[in-house]
Amino acid sequence: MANITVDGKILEVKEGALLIEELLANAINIPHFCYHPALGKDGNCRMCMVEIEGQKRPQIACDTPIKHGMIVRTKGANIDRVKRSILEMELINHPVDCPICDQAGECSLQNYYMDVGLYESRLSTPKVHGQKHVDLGANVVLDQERCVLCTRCVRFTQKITKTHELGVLSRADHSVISTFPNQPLSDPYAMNVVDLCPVGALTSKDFRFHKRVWFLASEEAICNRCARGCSLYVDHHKEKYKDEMIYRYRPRFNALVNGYFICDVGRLSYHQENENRNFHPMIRGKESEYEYAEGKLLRLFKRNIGKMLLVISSSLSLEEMVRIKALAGMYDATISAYEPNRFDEHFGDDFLKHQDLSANARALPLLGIEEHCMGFSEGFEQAELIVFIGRSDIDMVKTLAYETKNIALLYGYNPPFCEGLELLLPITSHTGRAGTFINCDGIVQYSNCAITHNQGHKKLLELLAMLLGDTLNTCEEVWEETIGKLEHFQGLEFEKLKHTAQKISL
Amino acid sequence: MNFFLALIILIPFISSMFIGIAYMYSIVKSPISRLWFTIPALSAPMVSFILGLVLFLGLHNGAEDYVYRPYMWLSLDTYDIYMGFLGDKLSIFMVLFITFVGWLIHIYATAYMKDDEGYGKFFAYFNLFLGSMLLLVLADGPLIMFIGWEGVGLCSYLLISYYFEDPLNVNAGNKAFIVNRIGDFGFLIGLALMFFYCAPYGYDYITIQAHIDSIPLPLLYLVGLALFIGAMGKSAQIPLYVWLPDAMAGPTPVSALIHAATMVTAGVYMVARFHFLYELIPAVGVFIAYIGAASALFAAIIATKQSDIKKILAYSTMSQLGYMFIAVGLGAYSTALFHVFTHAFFKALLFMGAGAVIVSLHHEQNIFKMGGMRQITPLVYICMLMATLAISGVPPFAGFFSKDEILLEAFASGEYLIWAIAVLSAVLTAYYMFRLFFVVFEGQKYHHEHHPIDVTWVMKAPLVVLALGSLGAGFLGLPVLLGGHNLIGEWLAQWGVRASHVSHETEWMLLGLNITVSMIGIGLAYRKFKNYDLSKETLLEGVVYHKFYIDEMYDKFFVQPLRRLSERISVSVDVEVVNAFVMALSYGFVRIGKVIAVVQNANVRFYAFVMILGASSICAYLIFILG
Amino acid sequence: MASSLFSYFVVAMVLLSIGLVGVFSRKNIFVIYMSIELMLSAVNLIFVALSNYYHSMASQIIAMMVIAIAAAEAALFLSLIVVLYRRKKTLDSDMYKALSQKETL
Amino acid sequence: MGIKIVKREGKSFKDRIYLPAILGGMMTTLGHFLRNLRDTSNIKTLNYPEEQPKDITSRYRGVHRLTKRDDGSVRCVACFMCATACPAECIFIEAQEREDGVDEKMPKVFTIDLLECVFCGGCVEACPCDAIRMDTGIFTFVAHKREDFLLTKDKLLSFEAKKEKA
Amino acid sequence: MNSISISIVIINIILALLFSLGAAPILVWIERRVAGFIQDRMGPNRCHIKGIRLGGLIQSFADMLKLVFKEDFEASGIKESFFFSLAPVIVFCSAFLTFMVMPFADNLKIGAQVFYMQGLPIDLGVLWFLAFAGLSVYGIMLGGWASNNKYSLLGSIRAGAQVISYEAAMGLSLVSVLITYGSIHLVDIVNFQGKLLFGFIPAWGIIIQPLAAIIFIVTAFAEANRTPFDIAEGESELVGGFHTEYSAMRFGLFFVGEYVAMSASSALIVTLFFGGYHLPWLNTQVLQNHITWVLAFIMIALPTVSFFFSKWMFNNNRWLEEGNIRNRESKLLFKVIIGINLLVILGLGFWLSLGVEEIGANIATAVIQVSTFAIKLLLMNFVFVWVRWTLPRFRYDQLQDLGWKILMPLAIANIVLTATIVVVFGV
Amino acid sequence: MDMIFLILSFFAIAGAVGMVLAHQPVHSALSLILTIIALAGLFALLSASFLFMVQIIVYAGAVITLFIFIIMFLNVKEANLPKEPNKNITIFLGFIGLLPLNFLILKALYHMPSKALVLSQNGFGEIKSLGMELFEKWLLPFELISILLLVALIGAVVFGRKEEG
Repeated sequence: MANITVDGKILEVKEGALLIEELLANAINIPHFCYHPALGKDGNCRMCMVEIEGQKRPQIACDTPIKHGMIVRTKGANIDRVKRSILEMELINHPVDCPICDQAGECSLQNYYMDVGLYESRLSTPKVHGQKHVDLGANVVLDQERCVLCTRCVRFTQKITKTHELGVLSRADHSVISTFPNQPLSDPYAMNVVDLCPVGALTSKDFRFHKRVWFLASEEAICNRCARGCSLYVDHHKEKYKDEMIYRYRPRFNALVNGYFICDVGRLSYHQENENRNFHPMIRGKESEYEYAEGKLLRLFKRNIGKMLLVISSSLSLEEMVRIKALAGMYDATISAYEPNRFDEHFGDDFLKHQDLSANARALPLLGIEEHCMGFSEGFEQAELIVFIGRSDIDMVKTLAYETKNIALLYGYNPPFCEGLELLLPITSHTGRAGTFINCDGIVQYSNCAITHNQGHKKLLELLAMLLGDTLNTCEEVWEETIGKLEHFQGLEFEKLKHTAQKISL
Repeated sequence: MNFFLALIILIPFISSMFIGIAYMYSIVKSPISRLWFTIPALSAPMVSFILGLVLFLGLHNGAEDYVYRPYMWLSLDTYDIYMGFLGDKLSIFMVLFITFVGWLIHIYATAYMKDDEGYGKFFAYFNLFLGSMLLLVLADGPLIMFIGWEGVGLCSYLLISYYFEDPLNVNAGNKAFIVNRIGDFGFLIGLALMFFYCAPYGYDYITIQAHIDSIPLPLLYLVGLALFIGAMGKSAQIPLYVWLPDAMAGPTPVSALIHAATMVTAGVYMVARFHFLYELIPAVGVFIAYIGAASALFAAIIATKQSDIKKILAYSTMSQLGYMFIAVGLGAYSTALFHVFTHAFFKALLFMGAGAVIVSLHHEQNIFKMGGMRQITPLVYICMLMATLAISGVPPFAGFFSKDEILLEAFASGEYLIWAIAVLSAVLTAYYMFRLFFVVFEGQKYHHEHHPIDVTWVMKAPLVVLALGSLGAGFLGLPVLLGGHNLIGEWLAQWGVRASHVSHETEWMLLGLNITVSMIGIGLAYRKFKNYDLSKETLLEGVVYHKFYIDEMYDKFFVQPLRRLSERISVSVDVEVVNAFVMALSYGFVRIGKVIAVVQNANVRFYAFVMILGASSICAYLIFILG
Repeated sequence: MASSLFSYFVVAMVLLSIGLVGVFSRKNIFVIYMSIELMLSAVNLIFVALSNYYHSMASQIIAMMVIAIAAAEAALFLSLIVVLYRRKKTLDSDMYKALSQKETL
Repeated sequence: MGIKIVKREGKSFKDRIYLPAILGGMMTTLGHFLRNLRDTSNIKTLNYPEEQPKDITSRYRGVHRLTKRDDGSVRCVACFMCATACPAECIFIEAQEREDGVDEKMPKVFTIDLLECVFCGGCVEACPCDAIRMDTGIFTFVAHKREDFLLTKDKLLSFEAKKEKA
Repeated sequence: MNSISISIVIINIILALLFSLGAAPILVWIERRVAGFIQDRMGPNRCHIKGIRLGGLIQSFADMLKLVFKEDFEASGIKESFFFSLAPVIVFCSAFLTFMVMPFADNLKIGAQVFYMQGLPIDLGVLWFLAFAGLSVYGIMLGGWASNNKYSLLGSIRAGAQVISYEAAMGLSLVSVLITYGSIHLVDIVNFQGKLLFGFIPAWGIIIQPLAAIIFIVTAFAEANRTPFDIAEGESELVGGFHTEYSAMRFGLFFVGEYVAMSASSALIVTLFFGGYHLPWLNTQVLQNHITWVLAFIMIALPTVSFFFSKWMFNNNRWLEEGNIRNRESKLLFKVIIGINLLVILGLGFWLSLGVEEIGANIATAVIQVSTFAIKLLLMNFVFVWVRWTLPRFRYDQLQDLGWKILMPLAIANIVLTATIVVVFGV
Repeated sequence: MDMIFLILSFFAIAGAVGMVLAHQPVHSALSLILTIIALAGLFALLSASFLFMVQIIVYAGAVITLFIFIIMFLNVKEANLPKEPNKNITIFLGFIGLLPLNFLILKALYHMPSKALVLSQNGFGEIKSLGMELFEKWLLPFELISILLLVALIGAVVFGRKEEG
């Protein structure tokens, strides 16, 4: 450990680490473009200048190892002048088209200009123009004019994906980022460069012009596309007179699970939360009122005590699973989480994508829920009512004995068909409710409820509470009542878990 | 004047209560001047002493024994037990020095405790202690005495664990109390046996003495032994001595009071009080003497290797008590009481001197961290020197005469083994006392950690008085041999002196021997403790240092097995047998209750409904009847 | 003769019975209270009828005092209900069992 | 020193019983009433449909309009600044990619809900492109249906600035 | 039951209807015009029938017509349709019933028969007013509750609390008044006020019991839910309060009910504190004895008043466009006034020349007293309107403070004071 | 007379039944008003005019208003009302249970001397006589009632104040 003085404040930091790391770790604002914790230093942007006592000139913080007793200044007239000069340099050829730039609102350049720039332009020569709209492939669009050439994107393809698709072309003020001829950006993590880009040079075709970022509210959640369960931010907004919509997923840093990145498939999986949603309860193919359908569900359960099979999705949250188990106990039903299409070998890779597509399958054995075909078949034989919860692969029932069984479906999305269903009751989708999930490595994560739709459909937990006749409507209550008392979750504190992922032994 | 007896006891009690209330007031309401505590605390023993003196003079002028029975205490079927006080020569003698020495200790304590927050509390206990001891001494019967006996035990417990913030002190208090309980158990058995036989006639000493024959002889042995067990507990004899060293946990004035004037002498007094009983069973007396001798030697040996100044003094007390029991056991009660008397002076002085040293060294108790105290507290040095000389049996100090008399008694009784042990103990006594003395007052200064201060005159004045007492008290019992009259012996003639049949030559010889023995001890101490090195410690010395591992043995052979047994019982028997039975019962009741509780559902509407139904049924019945 | 004393008694008895039934058959604390008020009114009717019958003002005065007491009772009862409802969030009188069980209000 | 002692008003008995103040107020209103009852000609009321207001200035904030570029296309680039600044949230914009090469971005939908608008002028202040103005001088906007109060992009583009009277 | 008594009863009922129901449109008109003039506006003046505007009075009738014929719809959120419809009826009926016991004139003696000049000849007097004024709040509460709308519910809750609070103060202020008058019968009360104090001051309640008068007037404002106590409506906070969801004639009933309640309150105030149907210094006895002179005075006074009124009318009753049909109105009205004058003067002169008998004197007295009462009522209503357009609305806590902490103690103190004076001086 | 009595009794009983049966407390309270007003009418029929007014002023005007006020103030949602699935059954059972009681009492009363109760003449039931009786013979109870009201007032205030902390 070493003690350094930053702006008169003494910090205890690691000796030999990069200065910028420790400054950022201590929440000291230090402008930077090219440095990124996942990509390391590069030292080309010169934005992170600090004054170090004993050095003649200001130094870049991202390439300065820490020594004991260093005295660092990040503010002051001198350093502001330096920063302002560098910004002026960066902005010489910048088009300053913030009104139409997607990055406006989360743009480093904009922020730094607001912090230290604020000068009148002294430029009289015409700006060097580049191409405004270069399609790099894989949903990424490049605006060469706005680029500050920090090369984060280039280093991403070199260090992280190792696909080496991007490079810097030309010299001096004509330098641009570019792909190689006939080799578009195509790797499955390509859209991370949009997040990496500190300015509006790289934008996502998927998000481009859909919403200004300052309207968006972020909620911490996790991806349920595969068993990895990457942490992400759900950026959503409820426009006036319209329903709440998700506009994008952004990776959320989580050292245990995904680091700084997520895959493109997961990133784009928000579309299913916006589209393909079903809000209308149906009873025997006819639309119905929600309250009535709820009552119908309760009646169905009460009428079929001991003759029920609950087919649950293994992507349900831990709380829901626990409650469903209690429900099965109460109504003497069989549970099965058998899913024939759970694994997809082609999907998995060795970075973030996992071949198991179920978000919470690790919880099944913990709770003792049957997930094999055998159990399903046995339950199926005895059951008269088959309730699908959170999944819609009712085809497999259809092929077996569609006519003789009643099927109820609690599902957040459009089911493949509705005819012949005894009951179809919409529930909130993945982002519409909170829950805890265990990922493929046994890491428990909490996902917040991000969006609330206008339609009055309920959360699955609320429905379950109604069926169980108690009031455990929220995750907190379920944890307090049941999960917290389970053997595997003894040491976990729910309040802590809400903010930090924790590993448990499986 | 008979009611003076009651006054002597009541005054400390009342003052204790007053101080206690004043102390409560000072805590709950607002702090009040310390004089509210000091004045009653000091005046109570003084008034008692004066009253005692008046009674003493009365007795001296040939009055009858005072008996004062204010009211009937218990009326058990046919036995009436009075609250009665007896003021004969023995008890008044005890009262005198208890109150006098106690008063000095009180004065000393006002200075010693002056910085303590619980000043008032302390003196409330202190006066209570004194009162209890006076009750013990002045009681006219065993039952009243037992009240005082237990009161003394209680106060010792309170005072030993006075600094109750430290669990060690509380443990020490507990230990004293529990060990005393064991002794008290024996004492109670003895009392009960006596009561069984003597109560029909009355249960005071005089009646018991008159009707002692009604107890069968074998039982008499049992009674004697049982009572002696009580004395063992109170007076710290083998094997019930273990509490005494630990009792040093209390403030030093407490130690002084316990050791000099009050508690530990209770055993001796009790045996002397029941002299008529023990005279009938001389074998028990010899047994007592042997126990006493063993205690004397044992304690003396332990004391040679202790480093805590107060513990050394505690063991010396035990050793001296051993002497007293030698005398008592051999029937020389007056001799024993003479030693009690002299011992009160020099032991109080020793403790208070030690206390002064401790105070001046900011509560350092290890003698090896003292040294060179002579320059700092010269007066204390002189007083301590006199006390040390007295306890070592150097003429003309008080201890010499009493100890000499005991040795004489032992020699004369023919129990030469006891005598030999006593002499050996005397050597050791002189040795360890001077060891303490040299280490503390001579030698290297070892207090660079502290800045020693001289103590105040309030502390010194009692020391001086006691020093004079240690010097002069012996002359009250100056043997005939040396041209004295043995005033104490005469005063307590009723409690007989048996050593008159030894020839003068023998007496002289023994006297010389005693002086020689003391000198040897002093010499040894002087030689050894000029340059003492703690590291050279042999195995035996280690054993001695650890007090022969007696505490550990107690722990190993009594405490642990008992604890294991109770644990086993609590686990198996209690849970599986007792609990099962109880649980089965309760389970049954609960089941029945649950069935019945259906109607007690706290639903007022239901109650109303049932009520209406009842009314309706009655109405229906009426309609049915009336047609 | 429908409006005889007896017929007034019949009406009063019916009202009283309805009140009684209301007290022990309804859970809603409001309805219970209203049933009590109903019983008071029924008794008032008897008083007034007897007043007319005996041509005595005394029973009318008693009826008036009953009304006054009912008003006082209303004030207390309603403030009690408000307090209870604030704490328990229910009007179910069966839930107000704090005195019978180990539970706080 | 620098302390100025201000007399507390409203604490005197006269103030506390309110009645004098109330009566005073009532006298005032009665005075107005009687004056106007005696002679109605003092009243300044405009008989609106028959009489029109004559004092609408150029800075009067009327109904909005969208300005055009020289080539007649919409000047707005859908930067959402007006929607962000709007306190009544009555501006609804959807952006789209602009294909004609003039700029990158343009509004697909630009709607102002006049029923919600408070005519504060915040949008005009916020616009970085001078694309929205409130200089039409229209102070009444009458319609029969709620939908008619939604000014669409086309309608906003069709308004012209009020001509200043020379 | 002879024809005279039947006709008197019918006349009474017609008068009561006229004063309550019939007054409503006029009150609405007064309210709007007074508001306009107070605020330097015109108020309604456009509506006309063939050019006849009557200073905008026609607007009220047009509004009434509109309310009657408007589509009467219920919002879909309203679950309690029955109570929703019942609420305005309760308000209207209780307000109307309240008015029924007001005496319009002294007991009319025709031959041997004595007739109460009240809509309902019940001698419960003040108590009746208290009872039904209290009931009207049910309408408001029920309406607000049945609307299933939080504004309405809030309004009705406020109304409930307000009425309960102010009814206490009102009842207590009445007690001292009743002690003074020694009766609860309104006719007795009015006749008491017909006396003279010290021989020259009319013994009106406002003079004898000023404190009770002030308290009662204030609480009457509150009971009638008029500004500054109209927090139940509170349009600036609660949109429309209890009647937010109402439209058409159901709203109309609320509307009319409010004015009837106001009228009833005015009537009671007039009866209790402003001498009721008595002209000052001219009580029933005096009038009956000097009826000839009174009639003669009227014959002279009426043309004089008409002259000044016409002059004022020609001054102010103009429409801005020349030649508009509305500009002919003044001339027409002038003709009508002249006609009425002629009729009255001729009729009276004829009657006087025939000689006035006792029955005639009694009837004439009654007519004069009814007119007096009507004028006093109108003036009191004007005060209600006047206060409304002068004072702002109370904040709710201030309102309760005023009711419980000021008016109630004052009323109690007044009772004690009055009782003491009555007991000591034996008045 | 009889007709009026019958109509008023019918309304009184109907209101009471409605009160017991209604699920919503507001409905109950409104039904109770019907009963109260019908009872007031019966009082008037028994020529107790002051009680008639008092019944309307105090009961209908104040107590039930307060009641409805509190009901609305609490604004209990339908879902929060107590669930009473067996309400009608218990009410029916209660009536069955009460039948013997009523029957017995009415049987006893039947033997009372029967006499038509009519509107009395010569001032019986007037407010004045009631007041004289009240303030001459019943003064102490009257004062006690006033103290009771005061106590109730204070009690209500103490209960109803905001919980501290």
